Amino acid sequence: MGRYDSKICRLKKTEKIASGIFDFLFEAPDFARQAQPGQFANIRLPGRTLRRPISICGIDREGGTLRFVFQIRGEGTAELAEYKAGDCLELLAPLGKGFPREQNRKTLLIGGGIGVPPLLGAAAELGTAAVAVLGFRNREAVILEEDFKKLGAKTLVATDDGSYGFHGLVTELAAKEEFEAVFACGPAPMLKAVRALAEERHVPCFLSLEERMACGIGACLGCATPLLDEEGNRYYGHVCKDGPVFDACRVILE
Amino acid sequence: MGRYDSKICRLKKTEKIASGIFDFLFEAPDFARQAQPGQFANIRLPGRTLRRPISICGIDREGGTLRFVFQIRGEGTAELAEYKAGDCLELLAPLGKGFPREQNRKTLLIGGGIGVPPLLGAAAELGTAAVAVLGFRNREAVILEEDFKKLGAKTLVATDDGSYGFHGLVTELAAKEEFEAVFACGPAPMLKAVRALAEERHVPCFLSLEERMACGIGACLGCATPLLDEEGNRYYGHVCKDGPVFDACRVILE
Amino acid sequence: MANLKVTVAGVEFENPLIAASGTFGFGKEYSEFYPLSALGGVSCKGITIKERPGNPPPRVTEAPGGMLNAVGLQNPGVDHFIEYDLPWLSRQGTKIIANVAGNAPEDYCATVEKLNDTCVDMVELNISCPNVKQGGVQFGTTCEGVFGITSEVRKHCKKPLMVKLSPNVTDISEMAVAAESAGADAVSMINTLTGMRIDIHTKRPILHNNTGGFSGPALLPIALRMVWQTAGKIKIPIVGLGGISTWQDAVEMLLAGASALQIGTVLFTDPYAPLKICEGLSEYMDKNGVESLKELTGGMRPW
Amino acid sequence: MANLKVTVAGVEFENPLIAASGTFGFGKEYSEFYPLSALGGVSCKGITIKERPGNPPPRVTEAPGGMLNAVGLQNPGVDHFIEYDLPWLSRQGTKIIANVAGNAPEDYCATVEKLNDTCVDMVELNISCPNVKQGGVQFGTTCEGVFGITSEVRKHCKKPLMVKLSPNVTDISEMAVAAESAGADAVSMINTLTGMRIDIHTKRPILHNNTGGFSGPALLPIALRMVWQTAGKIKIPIVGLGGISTWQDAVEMLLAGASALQIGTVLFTDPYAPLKICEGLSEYMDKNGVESLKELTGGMRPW
Ligand SMILES: Cc1cc2nc3c(=O)[nH]c(=O)nc-3n(C[C@H](O)[C@H](O)[C@H](O)COP(=O)(O)OP(=O)(O)OC[C@H]3O[C@@H](n4cnc5c(N)ncnc54)[C@H](O)[C@@H]3O)c2cc1C
Ligand SMILES: Cc1cc2nc3c(=O)[nH]c(=O)nc-3n(C[C@H](O)[C@H](O)[C@H](O)COP(=O)(O)OP(=O)(O)OC[C@H]3O[C@@H](n4cnc5c(N)ncnc54)[C@H](O)[C@@H]3O)c2cc1C
Ligand SMILES: Cc1cc2nc3c(=O)[nH]c(=O)nc-3n(C[C@H](O)[C@H](O)[C@H](O)COP(=O)(O)O)c2cc1C
Ligand SMILES: Cc1cc2nc3c(=O)[nH]c(=O)nc-3n(C[C@H](O)[C@H](O)[C@H](O)COP(=O)(O)O)c2cc1C
Ligand code: FES
Ligand code: FES
Repeated sequence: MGRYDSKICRLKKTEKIASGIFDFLFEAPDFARQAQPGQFANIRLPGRTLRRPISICGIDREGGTLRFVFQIRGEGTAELAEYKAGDCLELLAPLGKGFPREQNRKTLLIGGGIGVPPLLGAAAELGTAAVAVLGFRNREAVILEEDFKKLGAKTLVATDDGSYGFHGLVTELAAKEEFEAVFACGPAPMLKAVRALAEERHVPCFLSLEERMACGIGACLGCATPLLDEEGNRYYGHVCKDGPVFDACRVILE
Repeated sequence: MGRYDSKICRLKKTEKIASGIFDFLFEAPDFARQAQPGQFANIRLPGRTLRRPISICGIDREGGTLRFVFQIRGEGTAELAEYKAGDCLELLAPLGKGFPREQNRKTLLIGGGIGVPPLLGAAAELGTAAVAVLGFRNREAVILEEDFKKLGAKTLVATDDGSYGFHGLVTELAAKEEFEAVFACGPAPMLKAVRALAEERHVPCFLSLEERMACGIGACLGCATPLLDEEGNRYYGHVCKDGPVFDACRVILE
Repeated sequence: MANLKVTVAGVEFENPLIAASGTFGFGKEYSEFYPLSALGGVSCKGITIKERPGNPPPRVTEAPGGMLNAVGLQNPGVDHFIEYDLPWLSRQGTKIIANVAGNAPEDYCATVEKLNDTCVDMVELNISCPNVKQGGVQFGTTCEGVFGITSEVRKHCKKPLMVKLSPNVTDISEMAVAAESAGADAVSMINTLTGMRIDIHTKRPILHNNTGGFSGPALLPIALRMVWQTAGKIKIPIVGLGGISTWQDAVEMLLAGASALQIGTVLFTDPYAPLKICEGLSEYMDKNGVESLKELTGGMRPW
Repeated sequence: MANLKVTVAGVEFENPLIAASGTFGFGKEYSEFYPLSALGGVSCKGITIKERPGNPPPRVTEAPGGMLNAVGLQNPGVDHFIEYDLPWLSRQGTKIIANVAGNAPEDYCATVEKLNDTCVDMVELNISCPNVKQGGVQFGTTCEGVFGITSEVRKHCKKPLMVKLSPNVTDISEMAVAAESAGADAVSMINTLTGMRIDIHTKRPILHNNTGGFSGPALLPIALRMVWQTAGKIKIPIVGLGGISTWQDAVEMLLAGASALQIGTVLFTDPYAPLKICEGLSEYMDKNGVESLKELTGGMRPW
């Protein structure tokens, strides 16, 4: 197998973990061996032209499984949610560049909503070096809190309506913490605030971005995202190949 | 409900009864109440634009079920074959004009291959007045023989290679029988020979035809088939509305 | 429930959903599912001056994202339509659009003249049917052709006149401009894209006419682009069609610039689609405080 | 295994499957799946005289039966291509087609001149890319435009020259005739059909370019019709593309009149599609006693 491949994988477990949010475990030993936290898979849906990119949320190298947590956001993800344990789907994986892998730095993992799952893989590597600050709409929308805790991360939850944990923005909650690096995933306004926080603290910051994709491997140039090069000139990079995780100081958030 | 309707029906039982041939039983009480032998249903397949027409093979009015036996002949029927008991599909039924319903005449039911299932409903009404002559490629392809027998029909089987029953054409085998009417379904060359046989015997003959369909109800004029009117002029009738069962003397077989 | 009324060329439709010509016959078959008053209108199967037998079968087949048809304008002729089909249809409480086709300008003119004194609400000029070997298509693919046939028919037609445009052209907006300047009251767009499928066993085209018109969901992006491209160039209203299958598709079509909608192929997939689309539109309007569909027409903001 | 070789404009391809321009980059990414020698050839991402940034995102989206793209010819420019991309690609054992685009005839001519002394096997003139606002599309939609640009480029091009035709025209066969009479060695057809989708929440087109090119399975019937319609009118070979996804589709395209094939969008659905199509073609040939694919080209018998 090259750096990535497309293979039919069997679903080992599927679970609905919140309203419209699903947790899928695939048997995928080859992919699990190669995958890195922050990478993603391109999932083929029968009858559909384009695959759906979903971040790898958990990697079990011994168990030979990959975990994905996704939200129904349109027709494709609604179809995906219909699959059950025992069914097979074709995955193109592992794709893209994940989070940097220096285990010793105290790292803030900061995610909003369906931006939370991509951070879990990083938490697994960081162990107690991770501070996970997770934001959700309300109590019902909270996912993966226990998973982060089990991995050793200091785990804090914020909700928009205060129905659980801290009442307010994740960035407000995170501002009370100490950290030497930041990994973030979530909606653009959140990412902007996270980047500002990291700049304030003078710590490196990495953001996981989304863009509509076709090939998923860097061939079609479909998933362009504006970036700054070393001299500060604007150019188009590609989320599937150059990302989805980017150094925050290179990213142009619009 | 009007003369027909489109409803989601649950599959009660599915079975593979020969290589590439499937037997589906749907819970469809309203349709079962109205359906006549020789009519068909237009089955919707998720993600597909056109429904697939399949003849009603059995009608259980008390049990509230409709039975269909179909063969994989392309992508749509291959998808259909994947469905299992408990799954739901949308049926537009009952459609078209079935076989005439005079129970007292000794009637030859003559079918070839996947042309056999549409005749079973007529056998149920005819009871011992039916003589079923069923043709198949070989022993492995034989279907529904026991079903015809159970309904009281004198049941004879012919195979092309002689591996079961009579070695030869169904029409050769049927020529040995006595009958006052003929109902037939199968490939065009067989239908031609059947019509010739009926003409020889001076008995009425009804053929069930196939044509590619869109609406299934007579609105789109998609399923045209050339017919002769009472004065012998050629015109286009429509298999879904004027048929699928036609008086053989009106049909132009090409 | 929101107000779904729309007005096109002076004709008021109870809702924007009109059954597309050729997919709904003269309405009888679909009235088994629901009263036809559930539809804003019905565009009848294309009618010609004389009865036409249509093409030999096969006439339809599926293709990814849609289907091909080459029915070839089978119809009983305008006299039969007026005598036998129209009376029933006119009692169903829906607006009636007579889709008119022909081989020569004289045919079109004679047909619309016969319709002048009927209760038909609107005439839709089918100058774009790609299935008739002579005539038909040629009127629809040049500006001169569109202008010529439209102005001829205009002289004879007392009903509101809508011209149905073919997508098989380099610039459909030019055809719309030609129709407008020839006196059309509205345009409907788009008709089918000409396509073909081949049986690899017999090595023959699947359709007996060799080619056929592609319709269905995959047509939507093409239709949206064409409607948008045209909406900026004409003042008369556009009735948008081509691949509309869901209420979301319907909203897109309105936003692109359509004042009313037609739906065809989706009826084969789901005869109840128009009811579902109306319901979805109505909920969307309520949720978004849209009081009249007019507010949506052309509401797309390009980048 | 049957002999899958085909020759187009003097270039011999090991098999008829060529990756379509813009869907395969310069080959590196797909070489993770299989050696590129598994393909007959690769048509590279459209190259221009200078580097181009391409359009702002979103650039792609799904649509029923296919997808829309508005990449906008992002490419590193011909010099970079020759220096950095071509050397690796030329060692992969597959034929290389340079797809050339531009805003003005001078750009095209300068670009093909730079390619003359490289190992590129063929030049494909992209006069049909619908995404570049100026230039590009205008060459491809009139006979004069096609003739003009093709004959200009012909003067400067020492490689076999293939012209890629746009389906967004009234009669594509006229464009093919114009390309042939201007000296093209082959035509490839079809490029994408221009379409649009709208986000009903933001009321903005989904693609930042407003419109984009529709590609994928639903394009096949249109492409087959156009290839068939063109095959009878020109003597130079046709490379057929548009929606080919299965070996059956490939056979249809050959029967319609294509001498070789390109596949694009299906690679996104299944990167292994070309291998599966080759296998299927080979089995079909064995089963039907077809010794050379040439026997299939144009083998369709119309009704
Ligand atoms: C690198 C990456 C990682 C992702 N990880 C996750 C994850 O872990 N969990 C999760 O729930 N979602 C994730 N997403 C978002 C997910 O891909 C989209 O929600 C999904 O593609 C929507 O498909 P749909 O058919 O339901 O929506 P539709 O809107 O019907 O899709 C139409 C088209 O647009 C594309 N599209 C729509 N929204 C997005 C989007 N936000 N990002 C990319 N493509 C989009 C679809 O893929 C499809 O091609 C990720 C996206 C990217 C790019
Ligand atoms: C009135 C009627 C009753 C039928 N009853 C039965 C039955 O009881 N059992 C059974 O196995 N088959 C029956 N058929 C045939 C069945 O409809 C086709 O085999 C089926 O439509 C093929 O679909 P596909 O997607 O597998 O094939 P594809 O070739 O992939 O289909 C492509 C398109 O052509 C149409 N098509 C292809 N072959 C036929 C055909 N022979 N008849 C009609 N449409 C076709 C399909 O519906 C589809 O729209 C009947 C057909 C008709 C018209
Ligand atoms: C079976 C069939 C028959 C058609 N007949 C006609 C016709 O007689 N006159 C006409 O103007 N359009 C005809 N059309 C085109 C449709 O009215 C419509 O323009 C086209 O199908 C696109 O819309 P859709 O994708 O919603 O079906 C026909 C379409 C189909 C599928
Ligand atoms: C993402 C994408 C980018 C494309 N870029 C180009 C290009 O640069 N030059 C070109 O001639 N065609 C380009 N095309 C068109 C394809 O080469 C091809 O003509 C079209 O996609 C139809 O084939 P398909 O249905 O097999 O994809 C592009 C298509 C896609 C999907
Ligand atoms: S999706 Fe093709 S380059 Fe990123
Ligand atoms: S399928 Fe529409 S008329 Fe028969």
